[in-house]
Amino acid sequence: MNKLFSRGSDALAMAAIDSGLKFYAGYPITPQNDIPEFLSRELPKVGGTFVQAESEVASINMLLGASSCGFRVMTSSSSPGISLMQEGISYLAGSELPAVIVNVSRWGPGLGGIGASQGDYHQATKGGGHGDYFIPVFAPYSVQEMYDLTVKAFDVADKYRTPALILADVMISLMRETLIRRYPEGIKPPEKSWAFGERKGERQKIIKSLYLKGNELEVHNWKLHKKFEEMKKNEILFDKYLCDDADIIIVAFGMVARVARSTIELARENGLKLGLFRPISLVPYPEEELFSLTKTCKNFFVIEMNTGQMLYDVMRILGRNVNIRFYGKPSSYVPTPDDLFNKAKELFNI
Amino acid sequence: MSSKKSFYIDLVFSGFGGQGILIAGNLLCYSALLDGREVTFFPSYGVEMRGGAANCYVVISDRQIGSPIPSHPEIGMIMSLPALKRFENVIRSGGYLVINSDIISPEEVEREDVNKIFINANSISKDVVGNDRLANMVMLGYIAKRFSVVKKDSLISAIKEVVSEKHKKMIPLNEKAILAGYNLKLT
Amino acid sequence: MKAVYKKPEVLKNPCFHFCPGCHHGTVHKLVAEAIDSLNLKDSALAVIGVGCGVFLYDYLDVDSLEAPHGRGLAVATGVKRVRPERIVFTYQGDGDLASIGMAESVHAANRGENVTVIFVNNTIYGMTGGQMAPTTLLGQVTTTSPYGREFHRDGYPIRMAEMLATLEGVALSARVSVCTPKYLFDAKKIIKKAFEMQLDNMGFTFVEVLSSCPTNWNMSSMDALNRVKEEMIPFFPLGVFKERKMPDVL
Amino acid sequence: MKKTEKKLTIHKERCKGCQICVLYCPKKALSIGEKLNKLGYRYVVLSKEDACTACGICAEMCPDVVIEVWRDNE
Repeated sequence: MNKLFSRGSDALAMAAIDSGLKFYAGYPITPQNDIPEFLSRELPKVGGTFVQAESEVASINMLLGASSCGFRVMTSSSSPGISLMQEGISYLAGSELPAVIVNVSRWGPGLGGIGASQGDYHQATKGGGHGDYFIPVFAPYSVQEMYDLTVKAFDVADKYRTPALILADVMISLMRETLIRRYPEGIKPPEKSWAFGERKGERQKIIKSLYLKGNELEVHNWKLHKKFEEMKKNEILFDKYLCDDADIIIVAFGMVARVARSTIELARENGLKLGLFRPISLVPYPEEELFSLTKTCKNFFVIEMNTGQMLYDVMRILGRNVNIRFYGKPSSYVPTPDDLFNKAKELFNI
Repeated sequence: MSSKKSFYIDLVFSGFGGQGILIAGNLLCYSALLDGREVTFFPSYGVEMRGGAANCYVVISDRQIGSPIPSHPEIGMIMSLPALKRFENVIRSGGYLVINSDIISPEEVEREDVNKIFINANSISKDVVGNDRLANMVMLGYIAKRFSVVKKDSLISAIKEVVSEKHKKMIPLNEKAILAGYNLKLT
Repeated sequence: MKAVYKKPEVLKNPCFHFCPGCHHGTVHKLVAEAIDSLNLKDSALAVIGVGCGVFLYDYLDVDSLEAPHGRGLAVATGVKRVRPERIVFTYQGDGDLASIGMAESVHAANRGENVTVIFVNNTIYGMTGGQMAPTTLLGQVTTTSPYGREFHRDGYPIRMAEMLATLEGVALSARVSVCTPKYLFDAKKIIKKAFEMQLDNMGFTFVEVLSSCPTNWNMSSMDALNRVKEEMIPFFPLGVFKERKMPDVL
Repeated sequence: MKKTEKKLTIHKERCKGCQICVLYCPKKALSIGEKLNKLGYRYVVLSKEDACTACGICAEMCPDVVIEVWRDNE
């Protein structure tokens, strides 16, 4: 076991290398620059290729090219750059090409700010680009998860032939903590018979997303949908912390969930039984797992660093028979454990 | 939840860029890791590249750490006037402000419900290593001892983790400055 | 007492956020002086790109519009086409203008849009922390070219002023520097001329200013000045590469 | 011959100590002082007042508009 004291962004980049990353393309944007900086230094050492593209539009399309040749590919950016990539992400999804896309999200809309934010939840989880598709989305809340979920994202991307997104945030990306660098034994990138290699007299291969004849696009769309249904069965990740006896369950992801852990301890020291439900895969969302909590708890407290995006999903899943309160903080300052505890008391009249 | 009595300490380090604020925070983290503890380090960041404010939070515990940003850290290592203004009211009641008195005069501090410790760190640094640039290490050495944050050996062995290859020859000087702070007796 | 040098009027707030020795402040001053001397305070409209210069509106008392990264000249085109009486200028860095915004920049120039470009070339991405730029010199170490820029992998540095000078739509394309008093006075004249040409509807005017970035070059301000002189100017020669004497005749 | 009246205004609070003015002062009249300003920089001072001719080059070169230069109307 290799125990390190690592920054979140470095953990993610190490995981990419350990997963066999062959091609990275990216463009400078704050606050994700640590990832390309790390990879420009380390990727060539293991025979991979690092390209600083002229824009995010170019980065994502470079991935489209490299992925079509069967290699593991990744790009990273931050919110405005991810917006520019949406065209390419839609094409990757339509062409069924695996790729890992990392969004160390910042605060928008527009140029916004470089502060902490979760304003990209809708964009990340509801497609983002045009067309009828979903891509898997993972939200790490620790440096270890920056590593583990990146490994996971590469595997899921290959397994379902889909782009996969890591929705990270500034806090998790910049903070340092202990990391165990563990690439699980036995995970191997699958053979990609669909990818371009040497042709060797084989049948012509075509990778595309344009389907004009008859109902072939409808068939294609249902095929993509079926993959999504499979992901719902197999790829859901979530975390529960002290939910069993909780009077109020906080629902949060990423950095907010991390802060909420401390809030829960603080609340319990003060006699208030809080718990935490944390979706780790935002797509597919752990709907059943969240809903099952309504058997023992009727109070849910959704906290996000936006004005209420995941809130829509939680309201849809939990329905109207439970008490849902929301606290949103669309600003660059991550709320402290005290802030969340005080909000819980205020919103639930304790 | 019953493990409340276990080890937990949170700190904020703040000053100007160039004073080695982040290096001090990082050094404490590496030392605590050598002691076998859980550690989180969270730096500030912004658009000003040089000068400007620099600060970081460090949390050290025996257990898994929740928020890397504490609501009200117990200890503040304060190296500039803007740093004092920013964090004076963040420190928890009964906590400690460890202040570089070569840069900040004691009357600038307004809080009454915290303990104030003044260290003329630049002067001490100049005395022991010949220049005043290792004031951060003097302050850190003092904090490590005064609050029993990390073991002395860990602190010394961790220096090589945060001093870049280019500045290897600075290691002995850093060690000297840390020990000066570590052995500092304040009246 | 008469002022030998005083703060330009239009420079409302000279407390720049720039690092010590950064030339952005100098370029802001030169733009402000040009606006003052041509009395453009009310007509000037800044289209601001993304980079360290993005806070120009905090310092210059002119109407300002922020463009997405790289899209400055598309945005400026939109403004100028519907408000031709405004004196529209963009303030863009090398990443903004010559990398992500290359298409917009080249096509605005090619259309001969009657706008002025202040292009700050410091061979690096400053605001994001020193990554390789399209203008980064061969061999230059940046955070994304840790082993030095190498042409097989990273391509050559782009000479924008020369490249744009080849386009028919361009009225003025020049490269200046502010690293010595003499160069600074030349730069002052050219920047003023660019605005004058826009006033005369001459077409696209482009001024590339070689600038230092001591922080991301990991240098003192003094060494950075020397680098501009000794490394940048030999690759990016100063001069006027194109100057049209007549408005677009076609 | 009457001595020219001149004045240098140094806005020390926005000086970042980059020394560009010190380098280009033809008379070497400027230097960086010992004291720190609120930004945390050692700022420029007119150390040889008599040498200064109020030529204005320091002010022209300063990236932060720290210096303003005045001379009387002869």
